[in-house]
Amino acid sequence: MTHLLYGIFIDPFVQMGTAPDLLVQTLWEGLVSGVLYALIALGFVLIFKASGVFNFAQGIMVVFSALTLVGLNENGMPAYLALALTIAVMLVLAFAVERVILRPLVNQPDIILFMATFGLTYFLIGLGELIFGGDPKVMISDQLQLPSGSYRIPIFGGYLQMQKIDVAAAIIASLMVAALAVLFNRTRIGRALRAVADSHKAALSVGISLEQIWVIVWFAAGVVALATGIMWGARSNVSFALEIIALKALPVLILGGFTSIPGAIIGGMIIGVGEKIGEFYWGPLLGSGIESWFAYVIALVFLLFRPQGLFGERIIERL
Amino acid sequence: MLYREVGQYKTSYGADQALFPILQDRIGITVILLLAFVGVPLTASSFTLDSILIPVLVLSLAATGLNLLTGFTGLLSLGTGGFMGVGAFACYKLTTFFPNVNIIVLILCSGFFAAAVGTVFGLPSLRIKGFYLAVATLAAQFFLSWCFIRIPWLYNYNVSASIEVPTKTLFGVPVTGPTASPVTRYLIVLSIVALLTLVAANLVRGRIGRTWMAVRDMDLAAELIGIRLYQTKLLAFAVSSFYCGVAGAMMVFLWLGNAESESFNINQSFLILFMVIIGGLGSLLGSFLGAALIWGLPIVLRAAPAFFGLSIQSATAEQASFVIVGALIIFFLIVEPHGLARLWQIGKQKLRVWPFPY
Amino acid sequence: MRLKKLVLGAALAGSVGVSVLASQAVAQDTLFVPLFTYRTGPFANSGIPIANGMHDYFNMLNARDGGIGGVKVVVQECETGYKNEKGVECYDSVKSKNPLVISPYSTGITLALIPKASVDRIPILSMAYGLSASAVGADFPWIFNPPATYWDGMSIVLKYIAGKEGGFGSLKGKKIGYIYFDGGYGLEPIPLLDQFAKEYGFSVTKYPVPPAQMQNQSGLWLSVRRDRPDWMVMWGWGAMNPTAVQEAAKTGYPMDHFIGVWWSGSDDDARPAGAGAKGYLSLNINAVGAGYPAIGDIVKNVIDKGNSQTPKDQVGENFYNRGVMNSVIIAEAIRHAQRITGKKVISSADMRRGLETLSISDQRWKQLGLPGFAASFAVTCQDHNGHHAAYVQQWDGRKWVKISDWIPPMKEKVLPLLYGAANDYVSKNQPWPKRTEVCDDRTL
Amino acid sequence: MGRSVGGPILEVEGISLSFGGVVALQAVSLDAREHEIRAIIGPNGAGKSSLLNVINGFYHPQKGSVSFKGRKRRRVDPHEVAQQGIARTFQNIALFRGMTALDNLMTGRTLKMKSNFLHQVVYWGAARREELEHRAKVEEIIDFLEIQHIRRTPVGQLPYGLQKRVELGRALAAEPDLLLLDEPMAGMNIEEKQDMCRFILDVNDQFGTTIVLIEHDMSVVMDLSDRVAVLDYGRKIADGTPEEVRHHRAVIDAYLGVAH
Repeated sequence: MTHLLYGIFIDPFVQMGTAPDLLVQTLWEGLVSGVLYALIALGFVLIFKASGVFNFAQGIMVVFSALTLVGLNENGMPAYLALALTIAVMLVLAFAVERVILRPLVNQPDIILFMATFGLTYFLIGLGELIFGGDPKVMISDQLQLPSGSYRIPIFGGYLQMQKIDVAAAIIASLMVAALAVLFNRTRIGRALRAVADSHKAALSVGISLEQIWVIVWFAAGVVALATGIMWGARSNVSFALEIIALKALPVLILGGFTSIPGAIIGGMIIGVGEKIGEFYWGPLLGSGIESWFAYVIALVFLLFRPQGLFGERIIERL
Repeated sequence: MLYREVGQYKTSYGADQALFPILQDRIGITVILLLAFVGVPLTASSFTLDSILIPVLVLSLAATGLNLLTGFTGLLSLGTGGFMGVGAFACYKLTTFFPNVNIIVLILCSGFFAAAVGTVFGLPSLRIKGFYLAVATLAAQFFLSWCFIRIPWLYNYNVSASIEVPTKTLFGVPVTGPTASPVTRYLIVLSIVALLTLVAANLVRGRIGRTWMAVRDMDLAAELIGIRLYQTKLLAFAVSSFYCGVAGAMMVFLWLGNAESESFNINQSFLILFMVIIGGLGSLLGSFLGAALIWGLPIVLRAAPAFFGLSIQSATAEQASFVIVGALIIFFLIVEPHGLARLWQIGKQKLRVWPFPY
Repeated sequence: MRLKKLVLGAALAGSVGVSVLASQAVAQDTLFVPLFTYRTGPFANSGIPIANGMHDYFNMLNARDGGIGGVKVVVQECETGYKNEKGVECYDSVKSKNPLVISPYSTGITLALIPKASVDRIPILSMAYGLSASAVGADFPWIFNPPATYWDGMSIVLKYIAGKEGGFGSLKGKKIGYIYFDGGYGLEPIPLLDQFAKEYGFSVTKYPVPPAQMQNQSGLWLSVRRDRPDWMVMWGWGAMNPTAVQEAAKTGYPMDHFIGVWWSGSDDDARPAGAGAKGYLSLNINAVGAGYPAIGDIVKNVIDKGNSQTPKDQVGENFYNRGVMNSVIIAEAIRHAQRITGKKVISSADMRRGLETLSISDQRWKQLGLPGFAASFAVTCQDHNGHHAAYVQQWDGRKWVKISDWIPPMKEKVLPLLYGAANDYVSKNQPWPKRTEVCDDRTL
Repeated sequence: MGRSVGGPILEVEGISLSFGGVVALQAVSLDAREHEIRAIIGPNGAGKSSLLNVINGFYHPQKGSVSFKGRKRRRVDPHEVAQQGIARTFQNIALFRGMTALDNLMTGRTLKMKSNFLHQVVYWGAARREELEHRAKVEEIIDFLEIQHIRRTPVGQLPYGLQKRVELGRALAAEPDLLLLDEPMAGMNIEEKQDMCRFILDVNDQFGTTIVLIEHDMSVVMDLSDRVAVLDYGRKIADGTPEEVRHHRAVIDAYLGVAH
C-alpha cells in the first residue's frame, strides 16, 4: 500500500527532480505529438465551425492525402508536382463531399451528417487501398527537403534530443494556425465563415453561398490533413494504422471545444504532454500502455468541471 | 388491398395498445417466428447459420441495446464494444466460478455486470450532452479494452491472454464449445434475442419508454413534467449496457467460441452504431434490419464475384466492399435519413393502398 | 419515391444473394488449399509479402509440375484483415469444401480455430506462431506449428545475447527490455523470459504496445532511454515493427543490441528507418534472397507470366520467402500423405497423417531447389513442432545479412513449460477430445 | 362565474433573480387564490416568463421565497414542484416532437404511474392495468380538447394551434392544482384564440384548477382573469382587478413607454 502511494505521489516527482533532462525530453515529445493531435483536431474544428458537421473522416483524410502524395511520387512524379497534385485532389474531394454528401443532407440532424462522414471514411479506406495497396509507404521526406537527423542539446547534465522533423512539424503547425487565424479574422471569406458558424440563415441573408463556404472549409481541412499526414508519415510511415491515432483528436476537441481554433492547439498540447507525462511517470505503476486511454480520461475529468471545453461558448439553457 | 386495417375495430384500449394492433402484422410476425424457429433449422447450411444468422442475431441484440440508449433516449455512445466485452469476460468468469450453473442463466447474468459498468460510465451524461458525451464514452471504450488485456485475472491467466469457451451441455446436448452444433447455438441465440426484444418492446411502449423519449425530445420540459433526468438517463445506460453485455457474452460463447481484448475494440462500437443509424434510430425493427444489412452486405459482396463466375482477388473484393459499403451508407442516409425502418413503413403504406397509387 | 423503391429492391436482392452463398463447391479431383491472408488493414505490411510467397509457390507447382503428384492444387485466398471474426468466417466458408489444411496467419485466429478444427478434423498449420502448447501431439493431434515455438525463439534470443555477453553467467545484473505487441502473440513468451530472468539473475522491463498505439511509441521509447536496458527484445507485428525500429534509431539506442523475433524481421520493418536501422537484428527461420532454383522457377513460370501480384523486386525478401516456406511445408506434407495413403486426391484426415510424418532433410531441401533455405526439420506424432534452430540476421541498411549459425533452442527449458501449458489448456477446456488418431510408422 | 374563489394557494414573496449582472426580477411578490384565474402582463422582457420559471423551480432566485399550498420553499427541483401539483405550458412550445399526441399526454401522467420496472418488463398485471386506466383518463382529456383525430400523429407534424392544444392537454393530464400558462394564445388566429379561451375557462370551471397565465392580448386578459398583475423591468408596478389595472397610471406609462 505505502509502496503504491509512494509510487503515485512521491517517486515520479523524485524522478523529475533527479533526471530533469528526461522531464524536458518528455515535455518536448508531448508537445510534438500534441502538435500533431492539434493539427488533426484543427481539421475537425474548421468543418464543425462552418458546417456543424462532426467530420469523422478527418482521420482517414490524413492517411488518404499522405498515401496520394507518396503514391503519385512512386509512380515517377517529382515530389513537388505530386504535392501540388495531391492538394488538387483534396480540392476535388472537397467539391465531391459538398456536392454528394452535404448538399443532399443539408438541414438533417447532426448525427445523420456524422454518420455520413462515417460512410465517407469507409469509402476512402477502400478507395485508398484499391488504388495504392494496403502496404505501408515510406514518406518521401528527402524529396520534399524535410530535415532529417536531430539536434542534441546538452541540459541539466543530460541532453535534449530534438528531431529536426519534429521541429519542422511544430513550425509548420504554427504557420498553418497563423494562416487560418488570418483567413478567419481578416478576410471576407473569414467573416462569411463566422457568419455561417453563427447561423446559416444569417449567412444566407448576407448573401453568402453556403456551398462555397463548405467547399472552402473542407478544402482547408484537407490541406491540414495533408500536412498532418506528411509529418506523421515522416515520423513512422504512412499506413492505415494512422487512422486509429486520429481518434486522439477527439479528447483534444473536448478540451478545446469544438469551435475554437486556439482551443484545438492548446487542447492538443495539454493532451499530448499530459499523456506522455502520465505514461512516462505513472504508466509503469499500472503495467504501462495507459497511453491508449489516459488522454480520454483527462478529457472526461475535465468535462465534468467545464462541460463546454476551454474556449467553447458557454451553454445557457432557457425555455 | 391485402394489407389494411379497415374493418378491424378496437373495442378496448387493451386491444388498441397491443404490440401488433393490425391482424396482418400479427399473422406476419407469427409466420416469421415459425420460419425462424422451425424452417431455418431444418434447411439452413452450417455456413448460413454460423456466419450469417447467428452473427446477425447477436449484433442485432447489441444494436437494440445501443438503440435504447441513442435512439430512444438520445444519448450517443461509442462505448458499445467495451460494454459487450464486459459481458463476455463476466460470463467467462462466471463459468469458472459456477461451472455447474446453466450456461444460459450465466449469459443472462453477465448482462448485469455490463449494466453496472455502463451505469458508472453513464454518470458523465448527467453533465454533458451530444458529441461531448460520445467522446466521453470513448474513454470507457479504451479503458475497458485496456483492462481486458492488462488484468490477467479476467482471462484466468491464460498465456494466450484470450478466453476459450468451455463445452457446456444442456440436457446432455452440448450448447457451447466446438462440439455444439450450429443449429443448437442458433436456436438458443434466437430464443434469447426474441425474449429480450419482447422485453425491449414492452419497455419502450410503457411509462419508461415514454420518459426516455421525453428526455430525448426535450429534456428540460421532461424535467418540468416531473421526470427525474438523472434516474432516467442512468436507467437507459443500465438497460442498454445490459443488452450489449448479453450480446457480447453470446458473441463469445455461442458464436466465435474464443475472444481476446481486440474482439471488443473501437471498431466494434462503430459497427454497432452504423447498424442502429442505418436501421433507424428509435426503432427496434431497425436494429435488426441495420444489423442484417451491415453484416450481410460485405458477405454478399465477397460472394458476388464468384457467384457471377468472375475471379477477383479476395483482397480486392474486400477493398471494393469497403468502398461500396461506404457509398451505400451515404446513399441510404440521403434517401431515407430515418433508416430502413422508415422504408419499411413506407413499403407498408404502399401495400395498404395497393393496387392504387394513392 | 423512385429512389426508395430502388432501395427496397436492393435490400431484397441482397437477402437473396446471401442465400446462394456457400454454394461455390470445389472440383473433386483437386487439392484444395485455402490461404487466410490479409492484404488490407494495419497489418497488411506484414501480410502482403507472406500471402504473395504462399500463393506464388503453389502457382509455380501447378505451372511447372502440373500440381502435386499430378493433381492440381486449388488455392483460394480468404481476406481476414487480421480480424478474428473474419478469420472464423473464412474458416466456416471453407470447412465444407474439404480443405486439406488451414494456415490462419494470425495467432488470434489460430486460437479461435484450434478447438473447432480439432472437432471438424481439419489440420491447422500455424508455422512458428499460434499456441506454443499446441506442439504437444498427444493433446493437439490436428494442430501443427513447426519449425519452432515462440518459447524456442525466446530461448534462442537469450542464447544469442548470452553468447555476446560471454555466457549465461555474465547475464547477471544485466537489464533486458521486452517490447511486445499487447496481445496473445506478445504475451506468450513472457513466462519463459521471466523464468530465465530468475535463473540467470538478469532483470526484465516490459514495454507493451497497445494495438491503437502501434504508430505512437515515442513515449515508450522515452522510458527505454530512462531505463537504459542492455538489450531490447521485440515481439512485434504489423505497423508496430517499422515504428519501433525508427523510434529506436531516434532515441539513439544501439541497434546491434535490439533484436526482434522472426516476425519482426521483414524488409519493410527495417527499411523505413533508412540508415538509422543499420545494425538492427532479428531471428529468422528461412533464408533470404532470390538466388534459389525454385524461386527462379517462380519468377519464370508465374511472375514473368503475369500470374502474380508480386512486384519482381520483392521476390526473395524475407517475408516472401517465409510464405514460400509455408507452402513448401504444405506441399511436402501432401506428398507424404499421397505416399502413405497411396491416393492421389487426399482428404484432410490423410493430410494430417502427412503432416505428422513430415520431415525435410537438407538433402530434400536441395532436391526442392532450395538448398540451405531452412534448417532440416521433422515433426513427429508426439512433437508437432520439432523445436528447430533459427539464425540471427542483421540489417545492413539495404538488406538482411545472416550473421550467426543456426542456433538450436534450449529444448530442456522449453519442453517443461510446453507440457505444463498444454495440460493447463486441456484442463481449462474440459471435456477436451482425447486423441484417437493412431501414429503412422515413419519408415513408410 | 359559478365558482367560489378560495384562499391563497400560491404566494410569491420578494423574489429577486439575476443572471450575472442582468436583473430579471426585483422583489416581486404576488399571490394566486384557489380556483381563480390570475394574469400576469407586461411589456417584453418584463420578467414574466422568468417569474413562471421561478415558480416551477427551473430558476433558483437569489432572494425571496415561494409557498404553495402553505408549504414554503426556497430552492427546489422542477420535478418536486411537479409532484406538488403545478403544471405548465411554454411560450415557445416544448412538446416531445418525436412522440404522438397520445404519448405526449400519457407522459404528462408519468408522476401518477407507480408500477415498477419488472412489471414494465413483462407488460402484464399491474403495468398493463395501469396503462389502461391512465389511457382512459387521457382519452377523457383528448375528448375534452377535441383532438381525437390527431391521437396517433407525431406532434412535430401538427399545426401550431393544435400543438398548443396538445401542450395544454399534456399539462392537464397531470391533473394539476395550479396551471401555469405562458402565452397560451401567442400567434393564434381569432377562432383558435376563442377555442383556447373556452378551454381555459372550462378547465378552471370543471376541474377547479387555479390558473396563472401570461398573455399579451389585453382583451383576452381582461375577459378571462379575476386579477391582473403587471410587471415592468422586473418590478411589479400594479396588481388588482382588470378594472383597477386598466386605469392604473404606471401601467399606461409602461405600455405607452413613458420614460421613468
